[in-house]
Amino acid sequence: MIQYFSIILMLIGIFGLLIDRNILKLIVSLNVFEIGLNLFIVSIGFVNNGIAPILTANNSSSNLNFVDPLPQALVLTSIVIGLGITSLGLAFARKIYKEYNTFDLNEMGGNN
Amino acid sequence: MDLSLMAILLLIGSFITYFVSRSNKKVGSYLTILITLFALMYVYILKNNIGLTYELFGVITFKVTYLGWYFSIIMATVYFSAAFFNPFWMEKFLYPSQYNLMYLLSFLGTIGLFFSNDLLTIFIFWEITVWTSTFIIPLGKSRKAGVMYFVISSIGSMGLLFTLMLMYNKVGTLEISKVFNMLANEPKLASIVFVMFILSGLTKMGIFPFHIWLPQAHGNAPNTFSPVLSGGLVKMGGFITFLSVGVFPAYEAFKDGLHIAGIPILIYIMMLLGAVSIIVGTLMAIKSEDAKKLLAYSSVANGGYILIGILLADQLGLAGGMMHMLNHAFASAASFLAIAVVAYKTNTTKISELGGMIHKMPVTYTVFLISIISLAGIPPMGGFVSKWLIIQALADKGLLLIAFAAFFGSIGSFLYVFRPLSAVFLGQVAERNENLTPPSNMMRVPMIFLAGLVLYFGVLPRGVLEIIGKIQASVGITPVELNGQAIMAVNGNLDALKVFVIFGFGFVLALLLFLAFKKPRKVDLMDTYTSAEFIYTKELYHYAHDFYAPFERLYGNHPSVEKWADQISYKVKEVGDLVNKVFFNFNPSLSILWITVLIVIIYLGGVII
Amino acid sequence: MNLQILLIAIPLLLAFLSLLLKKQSNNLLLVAGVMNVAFLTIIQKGTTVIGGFQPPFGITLVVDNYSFMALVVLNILFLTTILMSRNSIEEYGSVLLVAMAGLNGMILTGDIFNLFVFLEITSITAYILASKNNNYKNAFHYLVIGTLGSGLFLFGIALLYGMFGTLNMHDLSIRIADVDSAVIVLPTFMIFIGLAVESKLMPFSSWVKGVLGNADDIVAPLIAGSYAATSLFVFGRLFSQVLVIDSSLKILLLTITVVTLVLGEFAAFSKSKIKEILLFSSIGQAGLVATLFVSGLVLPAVLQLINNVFSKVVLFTITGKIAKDTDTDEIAELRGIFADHKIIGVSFTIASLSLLGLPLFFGFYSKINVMFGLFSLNIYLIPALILFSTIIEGAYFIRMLLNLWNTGEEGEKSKLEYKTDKIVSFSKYKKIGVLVISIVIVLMGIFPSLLLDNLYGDKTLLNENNPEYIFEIKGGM
Amino acid sequence: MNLINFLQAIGIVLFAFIFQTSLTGINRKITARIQRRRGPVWYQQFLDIFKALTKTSITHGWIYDFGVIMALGGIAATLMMVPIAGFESFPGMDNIFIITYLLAVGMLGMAMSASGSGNPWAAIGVSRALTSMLAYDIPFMLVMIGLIFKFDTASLSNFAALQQTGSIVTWNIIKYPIGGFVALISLQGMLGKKPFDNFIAPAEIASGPMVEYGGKHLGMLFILHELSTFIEVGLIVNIFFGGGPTVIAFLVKYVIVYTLTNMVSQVLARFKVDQMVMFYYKVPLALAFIQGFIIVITNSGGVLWF
Repeated sequence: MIQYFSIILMLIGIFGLLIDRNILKLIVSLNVFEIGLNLFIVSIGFVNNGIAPILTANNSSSNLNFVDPLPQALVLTSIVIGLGITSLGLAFARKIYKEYNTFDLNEMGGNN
Repeated sequence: MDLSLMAILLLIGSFITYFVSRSNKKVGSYLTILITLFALMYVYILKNNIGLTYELFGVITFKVTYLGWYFSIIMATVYFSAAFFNPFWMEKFLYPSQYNLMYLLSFLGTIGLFFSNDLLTIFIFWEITVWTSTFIIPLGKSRKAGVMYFVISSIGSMGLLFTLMLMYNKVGTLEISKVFNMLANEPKLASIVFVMFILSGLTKMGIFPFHIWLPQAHGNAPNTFSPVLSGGLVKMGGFITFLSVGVFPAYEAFKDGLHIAGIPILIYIMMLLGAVSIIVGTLMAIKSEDAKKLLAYSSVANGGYILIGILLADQLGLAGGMMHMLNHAFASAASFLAIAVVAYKTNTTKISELGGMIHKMPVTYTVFLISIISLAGIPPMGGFVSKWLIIQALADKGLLLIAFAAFFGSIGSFLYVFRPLSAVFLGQVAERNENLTPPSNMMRVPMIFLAGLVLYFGVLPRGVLEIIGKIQASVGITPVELNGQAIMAVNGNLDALKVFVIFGFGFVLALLLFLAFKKPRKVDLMDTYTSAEFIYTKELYHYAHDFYAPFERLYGNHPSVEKWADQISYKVKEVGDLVNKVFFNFNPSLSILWITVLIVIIYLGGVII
Repeated sequence: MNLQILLIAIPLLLAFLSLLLKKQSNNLLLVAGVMNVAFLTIIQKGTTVIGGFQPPFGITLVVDNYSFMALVVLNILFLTTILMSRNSIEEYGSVLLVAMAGLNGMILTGDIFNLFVFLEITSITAYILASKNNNYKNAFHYLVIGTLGSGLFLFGIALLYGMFGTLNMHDLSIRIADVDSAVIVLPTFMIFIGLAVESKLMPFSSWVKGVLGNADDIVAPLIAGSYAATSLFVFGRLFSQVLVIDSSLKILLLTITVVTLVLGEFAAFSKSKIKEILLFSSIGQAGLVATLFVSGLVLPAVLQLINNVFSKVVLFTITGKIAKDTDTDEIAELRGIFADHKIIGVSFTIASLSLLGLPLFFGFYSKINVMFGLFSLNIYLIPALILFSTIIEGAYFIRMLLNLWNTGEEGEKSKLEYKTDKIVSFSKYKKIGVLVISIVIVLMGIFPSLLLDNLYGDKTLLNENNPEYIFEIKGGM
Repeated sequence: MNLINFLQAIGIVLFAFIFQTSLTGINRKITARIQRRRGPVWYQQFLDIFKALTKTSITHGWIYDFGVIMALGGIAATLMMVPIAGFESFPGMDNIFIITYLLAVGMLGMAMSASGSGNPWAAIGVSRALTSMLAYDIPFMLVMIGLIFKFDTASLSNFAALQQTGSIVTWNIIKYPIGGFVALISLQGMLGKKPFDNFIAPAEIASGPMVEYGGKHLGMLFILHELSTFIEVGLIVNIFFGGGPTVIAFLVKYVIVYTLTNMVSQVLARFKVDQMVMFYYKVPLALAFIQGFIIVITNSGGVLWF
């Protein structure tokens, strides 16, 4: 279920990228896409009735029903990267606005 | 004598020439003469090494054969003769040292090509020759010509490479003598290989529809390089063509297929292309306003003869084709050199801007006369002997369409031959050319040398036909039959020496008659019958422009391959622009759309499958 | 020896250092470049395990024949590029250091998620580089598409992980070999998209025009050289060994790559600016290399890739400088520009001719290998298309070369007085750099065995390629 | 080849000259009668030639002289190879292609000389003459290809001998009427008779190539013209009319063919040069192809395609 939801989120992001001409909205769309993606990755590691994969005094056997810890680790990395990209994109957006006084790609005029 | 050594020496020699030219271009250009002379002698001595093989860098293999020797001698002679003109053009070139380097490298490429023992070696040297000569052509008047030359040569290279790879994949060897053997029993594969392989020959020889590069490249190349292009590099195509019927078992492979007048349909089509080249070349040469373009188109027409002769692959036709190659090489080199002399002195090659050059340079005129009537195949020149052989072969086979083209080209050549003869060399001298100095002896030497050869082979063709006979024997074709100087053909004999003697006899008779009567009075060229008009402007009185106007009108609206080629190039550009618009939009969402579309395709594909 | 990690660690370390020592950042960059090349001479093949988890669980760095070759190519390219264009680095030294770390990491890593991380690091540096000289709009374009691409790449990784439960490439390849390849169609394609964006395959490469078309003499050779080489090497790693597919997807991928090849050449033909010609040619070449990788012809692909990137570095460095100094890269305005710059011109010519695969140059060797490889697969359409595109390629390259060397309009003799009045000055670093590369191209063209013998032992021209020989990723298992 | 051959050759040339010049004279008279004039005496042509030869001439440079000598020499040499009633001064040299190509040497010499005079009329005339040659020669040559293919020989005397085996039915003109017809039309062009005389066209381009000539040059060109006429008519007689078992038979056929050509010429008007090319490429060329294909196909047993 959560997987479908995350894929829908990704599609919304792509849809936004497709139809939007506004730079800021494009960045938001990218973020939506990434969130969907991250949710999807997390959902891979999901195990029904799983428990946190931490060896404690109570759960000392490795045969227990742990959720997969790796996707969570991956998502952490991914989120960080997403943050970096978003900030870079925003920096570009600012520079572009300085140059063109608009956020709309159509109004900047392509040179082809 | 080691062939690999010679290749290395030539390579080193060309780079030495380059560095010498950097400091002193004159000395460098003299080096090109010396090096080509050295190579000519070296190749000549190689005749004793027939059958030996050599290796270079582990990849390149050479074998000395009569075929390679014959072609190399032609090529070396042409390069050597044209090299005499290099010193005069050093001042005119933007990059003289580059010219010298490329001149020698392309020479190396051709020699290597002719002695190749395997297809890869052929390809390597083919490409070397192509790109080196590509850099010489734009030093002249046109960059587009260089591009066109390269592109059309690339089409040939493509065919060559395709053949090479295909055959290696099938046979596992690249040695020329072995690689095609299996094709005799596989007509389907053979037809693909035949077409792809001969494609390279057609492009290089300037056979229709690939003839468009010749007028462009020959016409616009530096005057010193046009002789090499027309007399030399075009003959590489002849070499490939020979391989494609001599070594390639074409007749055997297609023996069960459709035949026309005893010729397999595929070979017949190639011959028809040759026939079309003759006609197109002739008609366009008649129309040309530029002497070099005219000669270039005549090369197209003569290429057609060579192609037809070689493709006949029999006793007479092959001998005729092979000999025509030699005759055309020397004659066209000599005539291009003669035009080069004119251009050197007058700075133009436009026929209508010239006239009366015979009064300024009689030797050049004589050379031009000899070479160009050899191009037209008029006795007693070499071109006559070879054309006679080809026409005999055609008559023997009853190939009417091809024969029509051959005759059309023959008679048509009288037209275009006469045009520069009359308009460039005869008639009144234009005012601006009044004070021309005679050309230097250094220029006369190679021209006289080449014209002498043309005449020599027209009178005493036995020597060259013996070599051709050996080439024929080496590929299992009955050698051309000789009896003294006479060539014994099926339908009759040709004794070129006798023809020459009888002609000489007639000439002496006429001369005696001429001398027997009163000595004529010398009058000026402006002092002629003018229907009682007074004329003072020499240029206006010189009939040079639109020489065959009534005839040209008949085919004025002909379809042209040039336009067609331009259209192709335009179409490619259009596709490129479309790609640019569709895939390289500045708006990122278009790309995203494509990505989405592809994902959907994949997804649907996954669902359906 | 844990030298492998140093290839990544040192640039990264110096990158942090360079933030502190702003003024020294360019020197630090050179130090890192030289050190990386120096390491390569003593590096040993093998696997390094990072973080103590044993493979296939932990991250591994792998140096086998393939990645060693890639590292050699990458680091030499990178070093020569920054040496030749050191005056244009400006304040981008730190970025380049990070880029160096990321690129080395992409090649070294044996872990597919780690690959994603390095890919992102490199991409970010690429975006920043692309924005150099106020080229923000195009950089943003690149950013959007690049991010989406790498997002899809990550999506593919996640799917693979969900299916096979492993991220180690070698482990993954073993497991994939056991299943029907139809199962992995979707993840494979996602990963393909991710890499295609970086490797400039059509239709994922719309960013290239804006970025390379306005890049200067450091950005252009880096993106067309080092970045392209790395992403294609990674592409080869994944698609010829890990995600070996043999289904209708392969046909689709081949279609995409071949279409890229042909249409790239068409587009290049239609252009009249040097940079645009070169960038479209890069796209076409990327298509060719990707085609070979997908077909499983690794050695030819690697040779072609090497030929392409080295030539492109020379071409883009020169063009970048010309465009920077003259404010134009329109061929018609630059007629005869090489008349004053013979060394530059000769190098430019050699690089172009090598790209065309003409003999005496390394490109000939790679072209022959490509053809032998393709024909040995008994397919004829693709080689025919490649040959066809070679003709178009020849047309525009020769047109460009002849016009840059010779002066005068059509119909005029090529003379000095018609020369362009645009003035360019090349630093001696550039002259030496491009000359050395072009001499190497010629030497390798005449003696191709030099390169391969030293890297792989004896390997003669006509030996059919042998993937196992190159690939030994064992991922430490 | 020994001295006898050369002496015979001179004899042939002299004979041909005298015979054809007389015939020209007679034909001038015939022409006059057609035009309802009295006409000159039959030896008028001789008088014209000798008068021209003895007058003082002008020259426009060495090529002007050389061209004339080359032209006359070439034509004379060609004539020496034409067999007359089986008689050849140089045996084995009567190959049709050698003769037709050697004929071109003479033509080229004359063209060069004319152009060398520097008179544009001459150049125009030469341009027309060469264009006409492109028109009339090709149908003729094509017919020849067919015949050579059929008889496996290109020798004129062999052609003649092959037709002398039986009655008139073995003549090629009877056996191959289409080809014969084409050859006769071509002959009309070769001889420069109306309607194909645009390259001389006296009233139009002042006699074209001949415009500058006078004195001995003109005389030599007259001789040249007679000799080349003999060659061309001789070709047709040898190939299509069975040559001649005897000299008399040969000459009778010759006179008939030549006179017929001349008479035809007198009732026709002149074609423009492009009209002439179009005409030859429409009718005679098509006929020549038809004739050729008939010969080739019948000779290969009806199997051209297999």
